[in-house]
Amino acid sequence: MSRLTIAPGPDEALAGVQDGATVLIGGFGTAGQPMELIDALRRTGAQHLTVVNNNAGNGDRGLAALLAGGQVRKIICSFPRQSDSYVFDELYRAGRIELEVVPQGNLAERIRAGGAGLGGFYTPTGVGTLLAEGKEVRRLGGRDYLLELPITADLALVKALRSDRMGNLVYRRTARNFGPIMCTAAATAVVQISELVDTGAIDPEAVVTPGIYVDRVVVVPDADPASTEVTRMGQGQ
Amino acid sequence: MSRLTIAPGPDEALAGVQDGATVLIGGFGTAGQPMELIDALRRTGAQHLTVVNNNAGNGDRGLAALLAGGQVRKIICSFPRQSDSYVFDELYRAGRIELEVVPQGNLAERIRAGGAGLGGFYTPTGVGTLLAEGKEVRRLGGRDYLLELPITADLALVKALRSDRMGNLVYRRTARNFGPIMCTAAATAVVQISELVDTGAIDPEAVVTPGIYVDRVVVVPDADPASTEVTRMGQGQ
Amino acid sequence: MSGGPLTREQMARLVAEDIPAGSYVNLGIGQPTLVSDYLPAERGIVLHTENGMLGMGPVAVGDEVDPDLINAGKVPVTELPGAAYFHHADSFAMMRGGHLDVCVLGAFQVAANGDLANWHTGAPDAIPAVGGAMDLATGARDVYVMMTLFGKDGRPKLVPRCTYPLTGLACVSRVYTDHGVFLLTGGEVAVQRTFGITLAELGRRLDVPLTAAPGGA
Amino acid sequence: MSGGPLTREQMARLVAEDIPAGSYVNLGIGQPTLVSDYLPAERGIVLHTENGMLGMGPVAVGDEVDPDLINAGKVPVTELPGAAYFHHADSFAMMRGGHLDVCVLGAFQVAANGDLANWHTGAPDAIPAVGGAMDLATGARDVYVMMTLFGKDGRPKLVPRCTYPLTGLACVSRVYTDHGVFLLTGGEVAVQRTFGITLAELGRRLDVPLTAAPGGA
Repeated sequence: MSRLTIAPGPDEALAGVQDGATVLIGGFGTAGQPMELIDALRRTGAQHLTVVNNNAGNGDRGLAALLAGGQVRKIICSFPRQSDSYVFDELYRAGRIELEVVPQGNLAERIRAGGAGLGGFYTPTGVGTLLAEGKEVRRLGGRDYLLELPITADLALVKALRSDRMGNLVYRRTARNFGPIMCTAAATAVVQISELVDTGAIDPEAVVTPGIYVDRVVVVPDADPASTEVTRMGQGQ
Repeated sequence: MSRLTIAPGPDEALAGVQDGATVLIGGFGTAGQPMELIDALRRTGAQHLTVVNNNAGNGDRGLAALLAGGQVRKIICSFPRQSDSYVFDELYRAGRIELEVVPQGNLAERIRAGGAGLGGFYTPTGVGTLLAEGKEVRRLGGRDYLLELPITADLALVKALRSDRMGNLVYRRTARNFGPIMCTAAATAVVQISELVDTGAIDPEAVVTPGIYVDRVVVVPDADPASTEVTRMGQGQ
Repeated sequence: MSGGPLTREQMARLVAEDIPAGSYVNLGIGQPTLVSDYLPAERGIVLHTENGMLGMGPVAVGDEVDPDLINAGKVPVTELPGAAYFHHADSFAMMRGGHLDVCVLGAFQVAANGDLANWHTGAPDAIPAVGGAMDLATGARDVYVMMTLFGKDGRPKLVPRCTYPLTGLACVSRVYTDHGVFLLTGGEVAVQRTFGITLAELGRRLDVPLTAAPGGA
Repeated sequence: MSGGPLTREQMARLVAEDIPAGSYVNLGIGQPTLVSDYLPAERGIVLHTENGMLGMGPVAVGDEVDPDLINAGKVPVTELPGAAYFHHADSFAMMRGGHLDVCVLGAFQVAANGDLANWHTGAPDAIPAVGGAMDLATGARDVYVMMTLFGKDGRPKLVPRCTYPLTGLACVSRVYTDHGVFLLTGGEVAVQRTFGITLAELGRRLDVPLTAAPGGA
């Protein structure tokens, strides 16, 4: 890991993204979604991306806009279908995007395994279901498990609350979600933060992501109000 | 998990320990070592225990005293041999205790896997060494890995700094070490704390062990000075 | 036996009453989240949401709404004293590791042996989307299902074998429905209570052998 | 070429100079921890200790001693601004996942192909104790070894094949010794510098084919 780069803006933070990259994108719904970084990824024009996210985009903005631009070849997620996932739905039905559906806990554990240097792990989740197709089943200690393989990536795009100048991060409430594990599993982790603080200003006991996992941060002071709009009725996982 | 029990003393906290139990004991050296709980475990008189700890006891107190009393059948650890591990050394050379040596990171990951409900995992650590003997080797993604199996236990003895009345824990500095993962991997997790605080007094962003993993706490206000004695010259891992 | 089939609020109340005090509980998404309305604070039940939180409080209203504090259904919620936040891998480790006492899920079908189908209709053009359903079904110690006993087409949803794609194998222990509560053990289905229907009538309408639970039905 | 073999302090300084600025580094236990004395703050090198900390400072003295703040060798240390604490599984995930740039270890033997033996003498009555040695050898991106080139019995410790039990396979990239610095690449051993000994003499005393590193020796 190189020393932390503090990028002047989202576009500079995404310098060097290559066609064909695998990109982990944090967030669960809009909480923790690095909207400005996703927009910057779109502006790079990078093609043939593989995106890992819990969902497959909502409405017309953010990940949905990236998909709409035809930049994503494949998406790995747990819950693509939502009330307003029409951009993805249309691409999928037209056969223009590849989909790998992974149970949410297996998805999280695969990302953790990628960051932790493991070759794979045996999980009970999914045994005997459609999502076990093509996977090795193994009986260990009297119970059946599936072999799941790690996910690593070229890039992670994550949103956190605050970083110090060494890249130590804290998050806010359930916006933490996939951020910490995604930072560990990418060759380059780019984090948009609300606030940059001096080194020493974050309690070492409360650091959630140590700076070793963070390559670039960019301050995005106040999110566009529309990007923090939340669904009041809920729309699935 | 049942609701938290706040035990009046270490002996009450260890009520119900059975012969043959597997016990995870936190601590790395004396940091995070739950000395008073280990002493209480000794006083239960439970026999044929399997103990999981990073080391195999130092000097005459704590884990060493438990070993000296002949209560431990087997120890799973990463670094039994230390300058003052004479109690263990003698038992081992006399063939009176079984030893399973596990690289420290594999030990930690096996405990985490136990708490996380995984059936096993593939690790690169130890491939091609004496400690790979008897273990499955598997090539995944062009690299060799060993299959390691989870460790779960009947009991965990852990030391933390502070608990609220729901069992949410914070630790202190490097005394955190094995505590958080051990709490997750035991049917009953017993934690000695310096301080019990009201629920709501610990920042939800800074909780290290959520109360769901903690069954009993006991306040041990000030450690016996001798138990916090530290080695100034170091003595191996 | 009550006068008629239960409303979903009545079902939620019934589920809530059966959750042991002090339990750690996940209420999935949608209908089962109604259960939280019937869990008084003094029972010390702690709610988990798989997007990284224990100690979830009621749905947020008005100024309480915080886009960074949502449940698994993406509905804004609140935080109770003693809450804790954690990342997704830790949250699902908690679930998979058997640390949640109870989860309550909706279902398309439940089989007599406890198999659960609640993620996929099996329609060939459906876009598969599983979320945390399989993790919950596999991980929680007790899986309660809350559903109507019959579909809109009148066909029973408690069945000898699921025809929809499975979510988890032999994982459901209790089924709360508008017409009755069913206890599932080792392939046997015991009727604990009925609502607006007799045990005999249930026996005729379900294709599953039923017994009366001790002290029940 | 210097005047004579290096002291261990001189070796430590040499290692320190070769660690790139901004690196995350683990110094193992014992002798390699001397390297920290030669890492000035302005180089921005962050020390990891596998018992759960990044941002480790110098050894604690006097009132700084805190029994809850120790390094992997169980020596009391200090905390620098920007430090972070984490549990053992996270600490070794960091190591195993290849996030540490460099670790510096002692050794009994290093083989020409980078195999490392530093945990076990192979003596039949020795009690095996591995600690974090295998994890470090396997996990760090670059493994530097710091050792005397010859044992007390005069036998070389840089060898064609390790005779002691291995810690890790083909993991060492640089060997810092009192008599020279060796770069290991694909089975080749290049001598970067020598101290108080000629390359020819080294060639006679070691049972390993040596080349002179470009610009070195």
